Amino acid sequence: MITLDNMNIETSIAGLKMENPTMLASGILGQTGRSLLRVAKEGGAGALVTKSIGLEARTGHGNPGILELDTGLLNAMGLPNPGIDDFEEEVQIARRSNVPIIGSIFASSPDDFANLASRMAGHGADAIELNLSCPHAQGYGVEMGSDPIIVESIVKTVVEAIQIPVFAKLSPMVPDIASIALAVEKGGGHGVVAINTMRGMSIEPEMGMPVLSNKIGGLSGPAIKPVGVRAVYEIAQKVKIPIIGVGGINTGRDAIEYIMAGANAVQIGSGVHYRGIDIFKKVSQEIQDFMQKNNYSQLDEMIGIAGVK
Amino acid sequence: MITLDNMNIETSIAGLKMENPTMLASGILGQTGRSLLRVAKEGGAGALVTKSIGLEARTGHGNPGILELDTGLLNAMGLPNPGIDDFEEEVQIARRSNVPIIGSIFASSPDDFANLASRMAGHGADAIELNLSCPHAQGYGVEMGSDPIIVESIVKTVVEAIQIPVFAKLSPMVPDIASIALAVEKGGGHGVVAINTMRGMSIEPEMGMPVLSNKIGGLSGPAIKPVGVRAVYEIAQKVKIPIIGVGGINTGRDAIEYIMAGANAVQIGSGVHYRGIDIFKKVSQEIQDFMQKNNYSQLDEMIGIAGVK
Amino acid sequence: MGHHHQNAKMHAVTILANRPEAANIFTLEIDWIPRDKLLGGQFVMIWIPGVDEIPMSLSSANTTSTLTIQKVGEASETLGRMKPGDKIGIKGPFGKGFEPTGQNLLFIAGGVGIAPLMPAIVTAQEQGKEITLAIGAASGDAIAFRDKLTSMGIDIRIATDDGSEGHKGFVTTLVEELLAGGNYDQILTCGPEIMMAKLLELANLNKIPIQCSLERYMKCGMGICGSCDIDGLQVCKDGPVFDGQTLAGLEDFGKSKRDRSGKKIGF
Amino acid sequence: MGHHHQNAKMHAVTILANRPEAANIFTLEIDWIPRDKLLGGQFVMIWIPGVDEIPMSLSSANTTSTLTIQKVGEASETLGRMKPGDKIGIKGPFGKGFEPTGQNLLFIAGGVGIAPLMPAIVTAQEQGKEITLAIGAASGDAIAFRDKLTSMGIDIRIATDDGSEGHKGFVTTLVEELLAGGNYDQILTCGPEIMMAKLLELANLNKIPIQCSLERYMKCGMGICGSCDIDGLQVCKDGPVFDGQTLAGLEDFGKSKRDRSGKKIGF
Ligand SMILES: Cc1cc2nc3c(=O)[nH]c(=O)nc-3n(C[C@H](O)[C@H](O)[C@H](O)COP(=O)(O)OP(=O)(O)OC[C@H]3O[C@@H](n4cnc5c(N)ncnc54)[C@H](O)[C@@H]3O)c2cc1C
Ligand SMILES: Cc1cc2nc3c(=O)[nH]c(=O)nc-3n(C[C@H](O)[C@H](O)[C@H](O)COP(=O)(O)OP(=O)(O)OC[C@H]3O[C@@H](n4cnc5c(N)ncnc54)[C@H](O)[C@@H]3O)c2cc1C
Ligand SMILES: Cc1cc2nc3c(=O)[nH]c(=O)nc-3n(C[C@H](O)[C@H](O)[C@H](O)COP(=O)(O)O)c2cc1C
Ligand SMILES: Cc1cc2nc3c(=O)[nH]c(=O)nc-3n(C[C@H](O)[C@H](O)[C@H](O)COP(=O)(O)O)c2cc1C
Ligand code: FES
Ligand code: FES
Repeated sequence: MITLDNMNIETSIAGLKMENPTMLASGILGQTGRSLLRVAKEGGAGALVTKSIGLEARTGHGNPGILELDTGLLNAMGLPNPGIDDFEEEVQIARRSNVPIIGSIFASSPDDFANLASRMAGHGADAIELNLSCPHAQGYGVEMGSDPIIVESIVKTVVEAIQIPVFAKLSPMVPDIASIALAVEKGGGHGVVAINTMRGMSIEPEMGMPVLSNKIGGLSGPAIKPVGVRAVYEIAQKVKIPIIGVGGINTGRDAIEYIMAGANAVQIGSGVHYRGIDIFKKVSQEIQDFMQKNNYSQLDEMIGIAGVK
Repeated sequence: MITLDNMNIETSIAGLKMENPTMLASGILGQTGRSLLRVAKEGGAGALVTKSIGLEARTGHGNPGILELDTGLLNAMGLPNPGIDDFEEEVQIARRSNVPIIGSIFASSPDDFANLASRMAGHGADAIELNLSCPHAQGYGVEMGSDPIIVESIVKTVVEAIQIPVFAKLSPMVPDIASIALAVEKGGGHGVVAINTMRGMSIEPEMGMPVLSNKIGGLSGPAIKPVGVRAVYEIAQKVKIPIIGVGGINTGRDAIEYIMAGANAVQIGSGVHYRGIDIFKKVSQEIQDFMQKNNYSQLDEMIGIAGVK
Repeated sequence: MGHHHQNAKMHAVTILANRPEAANIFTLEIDWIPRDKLLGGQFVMIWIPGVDEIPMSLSSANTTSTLTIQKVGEASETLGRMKPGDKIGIKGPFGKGFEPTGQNLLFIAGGVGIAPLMPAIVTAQEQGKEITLAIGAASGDAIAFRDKLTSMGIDIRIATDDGSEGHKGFVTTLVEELLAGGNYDQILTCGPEIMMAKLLELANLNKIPIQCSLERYMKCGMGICGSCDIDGLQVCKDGPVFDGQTLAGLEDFGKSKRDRSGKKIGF
Repeated sequence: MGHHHQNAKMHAVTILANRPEAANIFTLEIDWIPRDKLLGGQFVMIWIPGVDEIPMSLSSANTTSTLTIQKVGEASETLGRMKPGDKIGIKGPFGKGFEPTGQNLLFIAGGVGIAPLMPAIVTAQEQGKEITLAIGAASGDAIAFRDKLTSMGIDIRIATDDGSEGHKGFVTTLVEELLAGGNYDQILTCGPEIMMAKLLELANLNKIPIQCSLERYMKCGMGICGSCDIDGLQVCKDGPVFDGQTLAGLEDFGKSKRDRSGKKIGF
């Protein structure tokens, strides 16, 4: 935990209190308890989302699993994870950070989601993030997350199974993301996370083949920011539950775009590559600097204002 | 028409012969016959796609209608166009270029599409591009273009109404673009164009509001290249009709990524901003340079090779 | 990319001052300067949040920049009400500006067309050139930059529609007199296109090179939307300043333009 | 962005030569050099199209670069069959390298662990430092860079598992002798983690600063996937070279690592 003076940038999502609105996004340094702890202590994140965890251990796709492009990162890690059983120790260590721990999970049926969620809650997570949007793991991602009926049923089943807040993370690869967010709200979900990566590919001309071993990966980083901001804006017009904005956030201004579009908090993933592990501190400071210069004293004053003007 | 020596980069799409694989994308300098002519003569484009034309004149959305972002352009022009009647003169002038003229059209029903298509054919267009994917004009875009049944019926109606080839331009904002391409093929379409822009937004923090007057616009340029390459790759695995790749092409290498993914030709839009009107010549030259260095002598040898390896 | 393009990113800038310039014309001073040295005629797109975005020439650029604006409609009137501290968006600068060549220069301004000429006049004077300026305006009180021009010692000839000052009638008549008497190396002009079309004729008749700054309806300002098309050239990118030779080859110059839908309409 | 990050873009590079280096070890020369001066220990991710992508130290970087590789599995064996003109992909360089300090340096290599030590040895010699190198290998013919090291006049001490050359047994025994006799300012080592854990003990006992280059399973090489985690540090970014002080505080060092799923497993 870090203390930031001057402006008040505290926020809260479904009862989770955050000292600043920046969270670690799922899949970045979120596989071990100690790296999560470090992102909070040394990095300054206001909350931590774990790597997406499944029922069994998975090694993920082979290498190359990620590369940097001119406008972002492209990855197809393939949801590697040690399985929910082995993850208890990691959650326990992460809890020492004293910031909210959000356990991300993936599964291929509502019951598996519910099962994972209750075990994640049992491990000590403060909230659950449902990954309904992995763009490159067959059977676990966009197929489910683009159908409002399936989304509502997954959310409902999980919400009924546990006592902690449930967030659903959505894919932008749909014609109307707000209608999926509405399904989350109808299912009793406590928040929406938007957006996950976009399906993309990079071909190396000299080799005449795709670089990623999985061929197709998920595009993150600066390239997807305008899509994420738009998604949050559209969702904010349609639902009342809190929104967590994610996609291409590198600076305080990027975070503010999301906040003004309607996000109560933001997540940062690829930015850890671009600006280092302390990007959470840097972005928090830049948000405060902006607020000071533009006469805002509370983060709340900025949330969603681009949607009402 | 320009002549390029060394490597053979001729290509053809549904019988349209092109001296090089670069086409002007719809909506860029495609509103007047003389600017189209100039893009061919001075710019070196191998084919020209007109601005999307509708039944009636439209002024489009108000300003700001476009801005540059760090990773691409964001526009919401709102399909301004003089209407199909006034467009005959422009097509006639564009024909003087001696490169194929592809008339882009938009409408909100299969019959209107067919009506527009036959008039565009009557004006002298060599082929028709159906814009099924405008991300920011209510009623004319993604709503239709994301439903395979509607897509098939539009394509079929148009194909039956005219004698010239029909291409359908698709949106990437769908969970499975290849299934939409399949609908185009089933409807008898002669080619698929992928991709149109992605719905995005840019908020100016100092103003606390979206910049575009329409708030939401279409993201183009470098940001969307990985998404476009992936879309072409997925479509190439699923359909046999030719594919025209578009999205973020600035260099010969960008074009080659699309070609290796399965594109028979490419379109360039935003690149006109980044590299000038002669980007078509530059990209053609860069493709030739690459072919020479990597021992390709025909463009055909590269088409789709990333999908078979 | 290796190619130097005029970028079209939006920047929020603060208004430092709003000064009356002449009847119905005001000058906004803004906390922003272009990256490279400004040529008169180069312009920016000004976003007035919630209202519109319009093209506007830079009438000066030193440590701050100025826009000199005539009130004609909603956007320009809203700008006229702006106060120091207010914010507008700016994209640019865009386009090709005036390039004064030769020693003896004749500048001709129609109304607020003086704005894009100002940077060129100031530069030309710094370079020790001889400057004559003919201004056509509705009336004497509508002449912008009068104090500045006077203090610079510029030779100003005036024509007004109402005869309240100088020659009563068209500035082109005044120019015919000047051309008969003087020996000019170049004409540089901005004003109504009908006026400039007449000036092109006069320049050709007198074999004097001419540069004209044109206006067309602009949506992108960056040369891609085609809205400002004139015979396949984009006024925003290939212009707004064109030389006489180019203009002489254009069918549309002085005759027709495009409306917001791209339809051709007469002047 | 203002922040200098090690970029992770993929570049296709051509193999210039493939030379045998020692038993089962070969050196690839590639047509590529890192942007900044190389520190031994810094590494690249090598993409073998259709096979795998693996981390590999740069064993030199001047006008070309070299990789010195032991054949252990599919990727390294495929690389071993590569010929001049073949292409591989490269990302990097990544990570923090060795920083030799003091005058009298003891380098300790376990097997192919000599590769990342080479650039540090070359630099240290250029700076006129005293260098002792202890190498542990399976047998005498498995010692890489022997000719180069001999021609440099480096004092080499050898331990082999099979006793075919030098001391028969662990290199650590050899090191104990060296430490008893010599007066070293710093130890720099790369080899099996068990060996390095033992060396850390010896260094602490003798109050000599030590730097060790670690290995973990790497997926991204750029510090974001967490696959190479050791106690919350990322070997690819915070390492692979760590100093003794850091290592002394780590629970996992010499004891456990993570498999490809992130599960903790013992050494
Ligand atoms: C390159 C260029 C430089 C200019 N420089 C100046 C200047 O220095 N000072 C000045 O007072 N005026 C200048 N103008 C004209 C100025 O852009 C218009 O007066 C302004 O747009 C009017 O907007 P409005 O909302 O006040 O009026 P409206 O009621 O919207 O329109 C009044 C007139 O302005 C024109 N106009 C409106 N929007 C645009 C647009 N986007 N592009 C082009 N014309 C438009 C209309 O076509 C109409 O003829 C310039 C125009 C161009 C093209
Ligand atoms: C920072 C670093 C620098 C290295 N430098 C060198 C060097 O200079 N010379 C050299 O010969 N070897 C080096 N290695 C080890 C080298 O990466 C492995 O030998 C290689 O990956 C084996 O791949 P393979 O397909 O041939 O064998 P496999 O059969 O795939 O595996 C054999 C062993 O290599 C390990 N390995 C495989 N893939 C990876 C991976 N992605 N990351 C880490 N370990 C992996 C496996 O865990 C296993 O223990 C280095 C490793 C690291 C982490
Ligand atoms: C290497 C990597 C791994 C990721 N793994 C996951 C994951 O396991 N679960 C998940 O929901 N999102 C995952 N994501 C997506 C991110 O959480 C985030 O939604 C996306 O990267 C956009 O944010 P960014 O632009 O800040 O990176 C991953 C992203 C990256 C780059
Ligand atoms: C200013 C602008 C206007 C556009 N207008 C149209 C249009 O009228 N019809 C259409 O099908 N696509 C239109 N597009 C989309 C482009 O044709 C193209 O699909 C997209 O920009 C991606 O290509 P790019 O990255 O090369 O620009 C427009 C794009 C831009 C930037
Ligand atoms: S205003 Fe768009 S091309 Fe000139
Ligand atoms: S290999 Fe991904 S963090 Fe080190």
